[in-house]
Amino acid sequence: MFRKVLIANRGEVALRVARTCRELGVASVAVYSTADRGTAVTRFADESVHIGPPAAGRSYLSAPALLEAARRTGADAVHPGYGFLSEDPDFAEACAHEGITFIGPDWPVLARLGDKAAARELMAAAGLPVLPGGSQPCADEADCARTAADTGYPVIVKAIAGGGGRGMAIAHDPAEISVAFRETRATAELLYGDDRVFVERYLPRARHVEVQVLGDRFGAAVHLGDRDCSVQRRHQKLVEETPAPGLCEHTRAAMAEAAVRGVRAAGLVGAATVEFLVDAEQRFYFMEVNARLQVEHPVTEMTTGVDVVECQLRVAAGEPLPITQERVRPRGASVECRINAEDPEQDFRATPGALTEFHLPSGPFVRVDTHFAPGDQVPPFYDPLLAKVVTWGPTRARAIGRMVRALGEVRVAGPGIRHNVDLLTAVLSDPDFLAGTHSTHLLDELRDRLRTGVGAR
Amino acid sequence: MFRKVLIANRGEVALRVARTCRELGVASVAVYSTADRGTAVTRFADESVHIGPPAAGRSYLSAPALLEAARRTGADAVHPGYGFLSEDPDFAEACAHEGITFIGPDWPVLARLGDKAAARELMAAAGLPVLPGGSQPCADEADCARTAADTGYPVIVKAIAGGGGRGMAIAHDPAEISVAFRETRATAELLYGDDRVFVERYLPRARHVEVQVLGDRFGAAVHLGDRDCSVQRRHQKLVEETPAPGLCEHTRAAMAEAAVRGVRAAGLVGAATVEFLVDAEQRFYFMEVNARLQVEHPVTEMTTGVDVVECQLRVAAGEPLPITQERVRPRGASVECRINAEDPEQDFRATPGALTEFHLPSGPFVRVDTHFAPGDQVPPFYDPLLAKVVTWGPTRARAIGRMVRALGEVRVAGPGIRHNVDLLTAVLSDPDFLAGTHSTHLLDELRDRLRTGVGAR
Amino acid sequence: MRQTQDGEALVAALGREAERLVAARPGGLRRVRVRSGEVAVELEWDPAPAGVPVVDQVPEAAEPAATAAVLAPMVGTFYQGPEPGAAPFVRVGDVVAEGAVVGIVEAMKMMNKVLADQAGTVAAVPVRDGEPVEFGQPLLLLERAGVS
Amino acid sequence: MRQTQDGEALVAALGREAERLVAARPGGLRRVRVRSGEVAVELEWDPAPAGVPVVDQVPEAAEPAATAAVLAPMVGTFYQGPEPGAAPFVRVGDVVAEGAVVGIVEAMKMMNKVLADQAGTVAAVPVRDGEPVEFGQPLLLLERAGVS
Repeated sequence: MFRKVLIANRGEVALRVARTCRELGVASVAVYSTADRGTAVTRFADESVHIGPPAAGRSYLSAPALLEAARRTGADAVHPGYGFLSEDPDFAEACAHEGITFIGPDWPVLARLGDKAAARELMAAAGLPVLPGGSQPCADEADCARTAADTGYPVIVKAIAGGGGRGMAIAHDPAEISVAFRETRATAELLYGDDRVFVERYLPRARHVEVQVLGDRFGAAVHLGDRDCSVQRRHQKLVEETPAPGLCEHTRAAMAEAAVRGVRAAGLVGAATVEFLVDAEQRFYFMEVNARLQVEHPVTEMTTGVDVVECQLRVAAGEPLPITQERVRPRGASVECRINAEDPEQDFRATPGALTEFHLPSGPFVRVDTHFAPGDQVPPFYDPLLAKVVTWGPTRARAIGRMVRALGEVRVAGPGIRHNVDLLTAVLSDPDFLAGTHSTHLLDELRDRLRTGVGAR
Repeated sequence: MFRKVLIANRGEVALRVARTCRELGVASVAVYSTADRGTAVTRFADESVHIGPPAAGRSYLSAPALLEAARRTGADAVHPGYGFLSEDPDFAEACAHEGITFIGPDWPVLARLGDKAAARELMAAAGLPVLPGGSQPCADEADCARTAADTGYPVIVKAIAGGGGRGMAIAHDPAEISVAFRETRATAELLYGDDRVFVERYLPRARHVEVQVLGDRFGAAVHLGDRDCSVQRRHQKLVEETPAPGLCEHTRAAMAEAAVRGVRAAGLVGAATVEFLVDAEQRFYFMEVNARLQVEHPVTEMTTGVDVVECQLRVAAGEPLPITQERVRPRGASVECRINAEDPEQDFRATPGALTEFHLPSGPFVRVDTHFAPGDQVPPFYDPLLAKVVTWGPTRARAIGRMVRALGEVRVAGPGIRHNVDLLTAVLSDPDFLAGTHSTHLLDELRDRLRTGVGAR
Repeated sequence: MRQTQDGEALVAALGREAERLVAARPGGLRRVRVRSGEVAVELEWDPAPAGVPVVDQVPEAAEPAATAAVLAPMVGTFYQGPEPGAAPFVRVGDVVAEGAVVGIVEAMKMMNKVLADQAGTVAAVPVRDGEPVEFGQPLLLLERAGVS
Repeated sequence: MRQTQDGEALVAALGREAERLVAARPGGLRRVRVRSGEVAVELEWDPAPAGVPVVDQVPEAAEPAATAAVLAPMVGTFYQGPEPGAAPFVRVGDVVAEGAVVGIVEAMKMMNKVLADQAGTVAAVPVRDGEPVEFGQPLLLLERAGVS
């Protein structure tokens, strides 16, 4: 096991990783930008280093700053958390060159999985079902239109380098393909400096289901069950749960098996999530691999009892996976709600500011992950996640009931601060959600309803 | 299920019960003394009633006040929590006369189990091993000395009406029996208005192990595994865990089976704990039945996923137990630490006052039960429990490691406030505790060491 | 580490305390000094510009209260008279002596007398006959004799 | 070492606390003093007519607003000269012009020049040659030219 891990991240996930480090007897180093001075992880970790100004480009996204911080503190490994550099093959490679273990897949694996077209090809070759579409980047607009016609409308144009719901556009018919192509290419160039795009069939009312997998250096790979993340705002997840509701057991098993096969084929060491789209006929299609810890990993930890971060540390340190597939026995159901400092009535605009009141739920079968305390500032520079509230129950209904109870205990206030608790509560009482028949459109529909209804805050 | 439950208690357990009520769609009524005005449960519950002055005798121990509160709010059931009137057969009977369901065993069962000699006799008749001793109250001092001699020294003299570690004295040899008899009888008269005592063999370095059981009106009874509560201060538990360490599986199974047999014999409906003493040779002896929710029930909830309070409500409402023995599959290990506002250096003197700082742990596999928030007052009238911190792990070592991490996150401060977090942390790193070979003397030994060692807080 | 955390916690606590004190006494803050052993932070503000009133909350001289409430001694049902439906013990305007029976609180079929804990004139009876009351709920307002 | 770290952390906590208190109460701040044992920094705001505070860091007992720090532009290793072991760019007492190179911070084998962001006389070089520095750490103290 490592002596000292530098956590190349901030916020709740940095604290999450530091906690498991402490539990395993591994020293931890927090890094912070000027805007994050004095945050919870900097107080919790054994050491902390001021790595740059608030702008992420010069702090949490600066490989030189992070590696210098690792070097000066003598860290022998770096945990990248999620977001920022967590899936950056260049950073992973730079770590390797510095003799520091990057806690995640090897950089060539990251590079391959980060190229959406290459990943699609790899998975198709491994026998995973993929959506109809072009497995090569579109050469130009005409090529894109041709591929779209061959694929059959509606289609989605995606950036090769995209991810996290950014760099994609839908074309419902040939009249829309030109705009979709140009917009996606422009966005891709702007966001990733890589303007390549490809085309895939678009499933309008599909469910977003993902499988949590773990792999080690000895070729072992296991899955920890699936998660449904269909409740999204602007392609960003808001409510996640496990197991995914409404899946027949045959589909569930086949999807999990496919995910394990996929990460084996990729030679992936560490934790990853294989994302699928599932249509109304329970057909599933590979979408992408997130080769890192996910925000929503706690629901899987609640049902399986497996500490995903611990597994990441162990396999990165060259240990075999501490569990076998037979010993993974998920129990019950778990739901996570992301509480954000944002205004659902103003297109989810982030609302930074001081948290004069900040009270989170606790008690039976409730887990909370947050790095905030009353009096803290929500900085304007990063994503506005305040806390993740996670509940467990022997059944989905019981887990949801507990979440409703838990959300009722939340008290968040401050000058300018808004939050999404009422919207989350509305999701949890929506008939479609309760029936498990909702799609990724649920939130838009609900928000419209809330807006026209009685004042939601 | 009930429409509305009045919670005849205060503090964290009142909130604990209210939370499950909310989750099950049952309205809850909080009661409060003048000292508890504005506490968490009064804000959380659907209604609250001011029942009396701070003195428990005129509030939480006042059956008339509680029943009037139930009547005026239209509650159809009363949950007594733990302590106060939770095992009072008179209160349970009064509830029955008022047509209000007492969420606990029927009053004749409470009466029988509350008489330690009668309970001993009942359990012996059901085939449970009991310690050598007199199954009848001692007629006088001479009778007590005779029984002690027949039983064999050392012996313990216990009040028939005692419980919770009060009303007992040890005699190591015949020279001590007279004082032990007189002291216990005086205490028993003072505390319980019942001066009857009986004699039992005393096991000097025994472990305190208890089995959580549940029974319904249809004769079904299940156990949820055992708990070890050997870490005690002045006979009050401080650290509890499940499963009990160091038990061979044969003993564990036999003890669980005995506990189920015992509650069946008693006709117990609801939740109860059967307490045993276990000696170094893994022989176990029935000690007493706690016919109510226990403070330490969360560790059992963590390993089994069973909501004990939900089971209490269901069986009290006449439903069958929602689980069968085969479906109870405990997973991993769980530890609970009681964080008290008390001064371990001054014989655990309670330290009431304002909590200017109050930060509790959170994150993976951590549960916290508390009714305090920063700025709250710890009243001087009741027990000084600030919070229960509970952790889970796939192994005992991992659960303990998580607890050490979690306790490291606790920040409690206020004028005059002291706490036991350093002592708890010392327990968790004690070699005997880690080996699971500690006895009920651990804390005294540790406290002496801490006191003479380097500054403990 | 623990030491530092304690120190930091202490400082944070001091800061909060200062904030609380400031909040409790609005206007005209000039100087704040936070000190912990050998470390200290001191803040000083400009004198408030003219036009912004400096409001200091001076506790008003404790004026003897003219009225006092007789409180419910327990949870129960309040009766103004000796039994349900009977004429009330007292009405508004009546003068009562200390220790006089002014009502009944029934709890668990027990009739508990409510006594005036001081002499006075009945100013109001805010609880109606047969209404449930909580502990400490005002049952009667008395204008104290001898206080104008 | 531990002691120093603790002291630094404590002072940092004090600073944060001061910041927080200031942020919570806008306008007209005059003076901030951060002290740890015998070391102290005092900040004083000129009575600015426009309400924009002028911030100067001064050592205690010095005239106001005389020195400024050159801060590390990144995490790395500080060198006083153009390469490890070379003669330093500047020494205490030297007068430097705005934009002059006063040191190097090496990060990932890249040598990054540190420039004086104003003219002045070098009053102190608190970081030794080859010492690791964090972002924002003071590398050089300059006594500002023209301020006596």
